[in-house]
Amino acid sequence: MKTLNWKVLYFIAVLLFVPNKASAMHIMEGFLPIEWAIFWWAVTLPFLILGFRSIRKSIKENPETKMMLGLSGAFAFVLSALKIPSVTGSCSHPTGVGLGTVLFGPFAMSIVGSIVLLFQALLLAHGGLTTLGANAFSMAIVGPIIAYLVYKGATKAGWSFSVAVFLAAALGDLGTYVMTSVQLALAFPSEVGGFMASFTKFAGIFALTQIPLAISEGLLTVIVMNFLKKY
Amino acid sequence: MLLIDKYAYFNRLKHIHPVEKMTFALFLLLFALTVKDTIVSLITFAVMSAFIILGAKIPLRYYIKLLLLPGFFLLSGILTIVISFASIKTTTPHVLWSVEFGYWKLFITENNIKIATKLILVVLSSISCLYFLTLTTPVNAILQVLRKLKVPQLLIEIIEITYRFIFVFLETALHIYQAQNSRLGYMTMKKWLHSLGLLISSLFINVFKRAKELTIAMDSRGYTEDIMYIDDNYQYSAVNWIIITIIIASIVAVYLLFGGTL
Amino acid sequence: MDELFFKIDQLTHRYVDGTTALKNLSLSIKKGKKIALLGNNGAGKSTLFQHLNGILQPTTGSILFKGEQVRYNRKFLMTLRKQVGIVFQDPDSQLFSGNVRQDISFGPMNLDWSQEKVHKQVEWAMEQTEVTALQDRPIHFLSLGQKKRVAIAGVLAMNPEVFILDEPSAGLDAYYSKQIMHILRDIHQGDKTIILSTHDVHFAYEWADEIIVMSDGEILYHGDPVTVFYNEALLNQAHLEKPWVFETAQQLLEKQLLRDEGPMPRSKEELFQLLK
Amino acid sequence: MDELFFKIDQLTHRYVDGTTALKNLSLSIKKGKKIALLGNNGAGKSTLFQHLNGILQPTTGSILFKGEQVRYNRKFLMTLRKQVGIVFQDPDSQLFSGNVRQDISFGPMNLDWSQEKVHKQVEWAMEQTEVTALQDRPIHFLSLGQKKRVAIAGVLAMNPEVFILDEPSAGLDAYYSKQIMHILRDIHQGDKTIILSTHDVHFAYEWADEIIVMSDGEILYHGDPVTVFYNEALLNQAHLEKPWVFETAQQLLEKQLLRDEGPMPRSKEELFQLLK
Repeated sequence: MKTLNWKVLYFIAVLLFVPNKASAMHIMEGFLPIEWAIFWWAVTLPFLILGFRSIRKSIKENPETKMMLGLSGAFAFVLSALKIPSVTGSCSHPTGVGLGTVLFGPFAMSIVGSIVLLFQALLLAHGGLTTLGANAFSMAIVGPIIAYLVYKGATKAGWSFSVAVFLAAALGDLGTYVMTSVQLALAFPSEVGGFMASFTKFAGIFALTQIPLAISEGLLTVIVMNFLKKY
Repeated sequence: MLLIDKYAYFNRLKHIHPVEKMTFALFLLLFALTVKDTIVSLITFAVMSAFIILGAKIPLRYYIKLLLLPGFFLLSGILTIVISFASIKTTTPHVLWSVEFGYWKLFITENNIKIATKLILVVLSSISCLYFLTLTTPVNAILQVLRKLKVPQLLIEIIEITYRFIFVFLETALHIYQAQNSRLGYMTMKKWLHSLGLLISSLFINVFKRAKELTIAMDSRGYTEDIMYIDDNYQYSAVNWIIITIIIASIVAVYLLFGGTL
Repeated sequence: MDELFFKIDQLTHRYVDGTTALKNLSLSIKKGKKIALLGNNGAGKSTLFQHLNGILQPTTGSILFKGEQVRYNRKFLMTLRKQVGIVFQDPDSQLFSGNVRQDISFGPMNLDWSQEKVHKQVEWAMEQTEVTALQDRPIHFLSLGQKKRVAIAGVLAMNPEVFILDEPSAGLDAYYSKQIMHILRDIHQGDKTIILSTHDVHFAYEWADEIIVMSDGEILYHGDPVTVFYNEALLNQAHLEKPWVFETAQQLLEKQLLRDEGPMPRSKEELFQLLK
Repeated sequence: MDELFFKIDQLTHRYVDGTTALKNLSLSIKKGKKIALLGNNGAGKSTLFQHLNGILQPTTGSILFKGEQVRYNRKFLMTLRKQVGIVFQDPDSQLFSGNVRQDISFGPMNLDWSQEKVHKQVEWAMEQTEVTALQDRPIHFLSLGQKKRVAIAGVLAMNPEVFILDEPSAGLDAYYSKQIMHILRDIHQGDKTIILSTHDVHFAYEWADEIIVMSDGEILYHGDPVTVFYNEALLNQAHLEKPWVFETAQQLLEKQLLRDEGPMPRSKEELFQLLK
């Protein structure tokens, strides 16, 4: 009887944490030392400038693109904000950004992704302003680029659409989380073993939540993509 | 639907000029983050919390809830920093606690505890600054300031459209979710994936529909290239600037007094 | 004897943002009735409906369904939602599948029925709502009237005992509204309970067995569909108009142009027949 | 003499997907009229509206505005849109700015007026639509009725000569509908032309100077708001009901219970006054 109670308690505790997984991936405000925060802003900025240029060009060709980009941002944000009691919290990035990447290309998505992160910081208290550069780099740049490359590669290799989409979404998500671990390990290297030891720790802890998440998000993206392909 | 957003419009500091609030919050945020000083962090946290609860009249319960929100990240992040591992052969200085598993040992050092404590304090003061800004300043007002700072117009326009449609889609998503629930979606893992897939898909189709309708509506109102409208009217206040300067100066002074260097 | 379906006791609902949508509301709903819920935008009608289906949970107060306290675990919700179906106001947020047939089968599929039974129910619901010809059409090619019918079919296919409809005829022209009304009549003849909200007092007056008037989260009236319209103060408070059949009958009676026999006429036809 | 605002000649519109929304439609719209456009969902009303504002281009046929052929270059469209404003049905697709005042000022700012004039116009439009108290409110805190009024204010502030409204009272309760109707009356008294589409024949009958009946991309009727309702065949074809004031008057006249003097009563008040 006692063990049963423990199991129930454990299950409830896990459920409580689940919707917060989204914030688990966002480096929170104040967590990164200022020099690293600046560093990641500096790394992110060129990508944002590139993205901005490509957006400006496509808007010149088709003014409706402006609305599409804004609406896509809102769409991705909403997926991350829905308090559906399960893992949706974080599917915004692979799904929203993954979908967007295929539609607009990875550079334009870096802008949309960063806007989404900005609103998550402002409206949901997920992530932060000083850490926005770092979060944008892992979630709005590295993730989409990996997803994009994997998708292109898999299609070229002649794999089926579903497999390509699944891999793109799942690996994009995993890439994001590996990148976040790298950022944290660089900022907080272990006294013994330095960066690698620290990276192993961060990656190991996040793996508990992120690997199952990557798989379910991959599946979800396949469902969505297959649905959208029909219409 | 998003409570932070709601408080941003209905708080007692909403009429204060956004430049004043942004200067105040961002300066203290960057200062606390840069000097990483225990006392500065504690004072910043106290000052910001006071402004949030007593100044803006945000309910205490909600503020505490917000502070706990990133708890999972903080907890896992701090644990990861505090607990180290190494092969048993390596010697480690100032170990407070350790346990061995075959070839490996887990241990906690004094230094790591220090890093973690400081980090918790800095994080606490930083998020209090962020919350002060987001709980008292509507997104519109922040964007108006960014516009004045010559952030590219196009970027601001995309941000604005995103902001507005977050609420439209949030409502749509909620309605779809409720409709699915009432028809017994989400009941098992498989149904959950299926239902959610449908929700995302129809939301996505909505994006296209809305984009088209919005373009038509804007065109019909003479839209050409830039989205323009009249700015909201905020008044600068000398009193506010004096208060801000005094608080900032005192915190810097306290920092220098207790041995900090700039 | 009338079986009691819902017994709501002192229900209060406060949303997270602090607004109170329902205030101490008590209400009983009997089996087999046709009930019209009137009230202005924001009166709390939708919130009440969501409570009947277990989508929202009371802040305080209790809801009994068939004598049993509503619980919010998966098992109870499954039973409740099997028996209580909601058709929401905006069909765009209710229809989320690719085509008509897929959408209608969403609910039945979740009931874990056999493939065969799902199929039969979907066919039947499509026939009832006259959408069989549209079954392969993608949702976004449908007109509003068609979407509304598909939304009704999606709930009908689950064969619930209580039908809740939020503004079933909003945005529809007279032709489609009538069609919806026919569907409702057919449904009701199958011994179902129907609760619907509407802005259309004329329709409510003609159709309903009982009228409930809500305003600002409270119930101002619950009773027969005629008495309420004599109560000018209440109509003012709830921003309600009189149904024109009723108002015209009143005027005609005053001038003694109408035969004063039996109850008030409730439809155009009844009214015209009573003309002297 | 009536000035001619729009002269549409043989307008056909075919969408890229091949559906023909308007078929050889010819129509003249005179200055200062209140015109109600009736027709079932999908009759082509919205498509027609978008042509009047230069958003869509005719597949074949021509549109004259104040005697001048509509051209689709930026300069002409600017002139056209300055004078012809559209309020769309769904305010959520129309309002995009952060708060009420900003949104209303969007149109006027595009007209290259002075800051001062923009301010004055925005203030005036807010007063007319009674949204001044809401001016700092973000759009997402507004109710549907408030959003509709803000959408109207956004067009009103541009001070166009022709006002086009798509279903201005759809989804609104009687109270808010009345409010919208008051706004329309005020606008019209400023010598404006108003064209609106509606499902509400009762309202159209009472309010309009002219009624246009559309069905399936064609105009079935264009004329005074009374004659049309004698034409049973046409009403059937367009799925229209008779306005109840009209129908009741007919019945009463038949039984000689109504004084048969002057034109048909067009409002409830007129009807009741004519009772014998």
